Amino acid sequence: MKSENKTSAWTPLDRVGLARRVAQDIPDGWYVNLGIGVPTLVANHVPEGREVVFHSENGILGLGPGPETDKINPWLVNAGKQYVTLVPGGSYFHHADSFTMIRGRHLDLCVLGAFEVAQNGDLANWTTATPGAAPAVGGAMDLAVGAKRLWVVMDHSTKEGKSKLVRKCGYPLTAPACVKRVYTSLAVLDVVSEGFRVVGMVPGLSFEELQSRTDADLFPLA
Amino acid sequence: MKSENKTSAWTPLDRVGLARRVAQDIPDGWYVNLGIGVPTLVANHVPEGREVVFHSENGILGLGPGPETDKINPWLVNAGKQYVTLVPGGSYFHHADSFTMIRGRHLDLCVLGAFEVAQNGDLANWTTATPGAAPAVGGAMDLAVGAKRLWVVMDHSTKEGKSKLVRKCGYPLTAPACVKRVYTSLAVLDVVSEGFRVVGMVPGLSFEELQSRTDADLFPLA
Amino acid sequence: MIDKFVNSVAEALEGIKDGATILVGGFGAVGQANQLIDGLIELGLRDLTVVANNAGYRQIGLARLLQLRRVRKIICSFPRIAGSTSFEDLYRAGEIELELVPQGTLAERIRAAGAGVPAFFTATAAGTDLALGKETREIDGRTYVLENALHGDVALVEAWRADRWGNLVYREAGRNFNPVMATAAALTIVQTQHVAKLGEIDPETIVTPGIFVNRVVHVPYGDPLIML
Amino acid sequence: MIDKFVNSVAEALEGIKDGATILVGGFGAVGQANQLIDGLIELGLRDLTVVANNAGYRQIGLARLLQLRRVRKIICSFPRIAGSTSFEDLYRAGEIELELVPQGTLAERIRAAGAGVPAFFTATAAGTDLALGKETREIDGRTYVLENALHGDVALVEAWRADRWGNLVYREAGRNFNPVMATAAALTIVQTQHVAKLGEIDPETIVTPGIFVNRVVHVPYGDPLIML
Repeated sequence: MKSENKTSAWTPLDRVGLARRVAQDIPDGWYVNLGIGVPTLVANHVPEGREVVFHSENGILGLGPGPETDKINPWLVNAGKQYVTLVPGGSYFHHADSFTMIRGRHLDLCVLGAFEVAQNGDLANWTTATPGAAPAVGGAMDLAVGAKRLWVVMDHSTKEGKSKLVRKCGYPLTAPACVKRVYTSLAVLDVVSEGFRVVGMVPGLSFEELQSRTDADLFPLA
Repeated sequence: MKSENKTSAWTPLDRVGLARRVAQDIPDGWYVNLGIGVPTLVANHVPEGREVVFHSENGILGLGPGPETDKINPWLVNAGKQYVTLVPGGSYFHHADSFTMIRGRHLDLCVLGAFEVAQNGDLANWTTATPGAAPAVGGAMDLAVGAKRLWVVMDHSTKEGKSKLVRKCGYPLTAPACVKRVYTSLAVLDVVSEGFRVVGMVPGLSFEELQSRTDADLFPLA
Repeated sequence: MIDKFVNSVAEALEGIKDGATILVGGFGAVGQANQLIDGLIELGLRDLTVVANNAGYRQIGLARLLQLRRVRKIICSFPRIAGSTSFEDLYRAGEIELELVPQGTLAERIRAAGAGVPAFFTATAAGTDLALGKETREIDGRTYVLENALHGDVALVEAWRADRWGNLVYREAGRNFNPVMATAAALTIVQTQHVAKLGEIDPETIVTPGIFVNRVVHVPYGDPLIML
Repeated sequence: MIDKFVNSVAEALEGIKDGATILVGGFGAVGQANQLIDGLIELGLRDLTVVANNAGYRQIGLARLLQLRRVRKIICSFPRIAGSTSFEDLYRAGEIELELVPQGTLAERIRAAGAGVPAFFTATAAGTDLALGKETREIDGRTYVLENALHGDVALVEAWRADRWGNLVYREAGRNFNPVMATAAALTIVQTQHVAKLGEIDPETIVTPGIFVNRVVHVPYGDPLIML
């Protein structure tokens, strides 16, 4: 498989570009949980004028931006254990109530990273099942089945050039048939019954070139 | 069966006497839910120096005595829809949390009225199953299975002179094998494996006379 | 900008259909969204399924909705109308269906709906007529009944104070079923006595976070009726 | 008179036995009852089963309890020790048993224990390795896993403020698992930063009513460690 960064005609999105791209698609008024990594960056790029309420598994609704280092509140961390702030209108609650929000389908959206997404919507993002390593799952499985919509944001390929969009996941599943949309460094794709429907690509990239870099069945936007 | 009040040697307890008798047995520090009727009166007779915390199904812990009519707070009713007060240390919570306290075995005691109690501890107190009448259950079934101890307080016999202590309940059950102790107008009885063990009787009443007025197997305190 | 306040009860109730399942908070006369229920009556909605602890009181709100025969079925623990025999009359006449549910099971079934739990086991009602026909299971030597989540199309909630995000606090015994029902309906509608500015309610004390709320209408009706 | 305050951590922990199942609140470095855990260490308790979201951080509290090999089994969602590889070392050496539970299922299983629900169905983990060997059921076209209640012999809770009845409030993200665990143990022990007079905490804002609490010890330790 070809490497993503060996092309003159197009440029893959970097982490910030990806976060900004996802943020564009979040409408005013949604309740959103962001996973660790690039998803967390999405909060910094919500277009002005939109009020989006961010949820954190550890009992917070209304996460605000991270504080300056000298203004850290040691009592206020997000699910990734980063220091955060609370916006006006925010609230605190306990873990069972927090997962009522998640598992009871009250979140409009969850954005997670992934190792692999299969074209039937299967998600693998919690363990690579490395022998001897202790597995950890956190809230990933709850979020995957609970949010009204699950979007994945990830590089299109691994550092070794392997497609992260696949026909069938090789890693252990987080949840079957849960992903609705994937934002990769190269394209935006919806999970539809036949496979991934390409909703958008980075400028200069052709459908054929995208397909050649993808181990799954792609369909152009009709 | 003989009528309770046709005797010179002894006097059955009246409602207040019954409530006072039950209250004597509630130790300092217990969390207690009181049913409608005589059980509610128990709160007025807790011996001085004991701090007993009363719970109400509709989300109150720390019920205080009823207010004077001109000091009624229309927002503060107990499960019997009577106006009440809140003592210092009391708290409000929602119905699911309230029944977590009940069903999760956090109450030390529940005191309920009954139509019948069987000698295996079966309780019938929610419906007489009168044809055509709409049944109502409230929290009776939850309290019967949930409290750490269930005590019943009731007249020894119906107005028609029928024993309310029975070998087997005739009315529909509230819960099987749940009653630990019964306070009647004539006696205090524990439910033990062979039947009812008589813990106490009104002064002047003999065991034989009590047994003759009871349609269940009684055993004297060893 | 998120602003869940609407200008009228009619606007708050927009889109509710005949045949809807409506969760109605309140316990006795306390904490029931009477003005929203009156709105349902004015809209002429019928064939409703109502989930509520009681069947209302006197001739107002929920009691009136029943008396007008707008309710096909009621799911409740204590189907009495305080100060009226109209529920019994309807029931005897076969004009209303009753699903009697123990109060704690009712609360837990609604909570389960809000929490994504489709079914759970409970000891309540095991071995009684209210468990007839239900699946049971022995777990660690005790018999439990399987109960299903109870969802609403709509929840009618009464709050003491609300902000534009729909964050709610309640007053004393007015809390009761309201916060539980707020989590369990596709459309949660709140009538509030007081309006708070965003950020004015201490975030540690919010009982219903706005995520569970769709619409709020300001109805400063005052105290519940005192019934002696 | 009810007074749940005890004078020392040692008194608070009295009666806990080797082999006990201990629910430990906290999320990351926030809201964990470190002084109570240190007390367990001093008592020399061993063969413990610990239920906690994480495996602790650095070399203190829960992390130290693990490093000292006092824990036979940990039930948690994210078994990592921030700033240390000691959990991985123990795990690889087969010196600790791990029951990995999705975070929401963990919270719900503990909540179920507190609420008298012995088992419930959840969509979480259905179709994954974490559901292997578990009972599943299709309900309305979706597959659910049956999960059991998770009880503790002891819960160790960190609160911000407590009164002598054991009424508790928490601080910000310090709330997390604490109120849930407080409901689910035979013996609930609280360390609190501040002491309130009875009646001083607004009854509308109490998060854990005292009914769930057995003992309280005043440990004004200050803020959690800042970890950057």
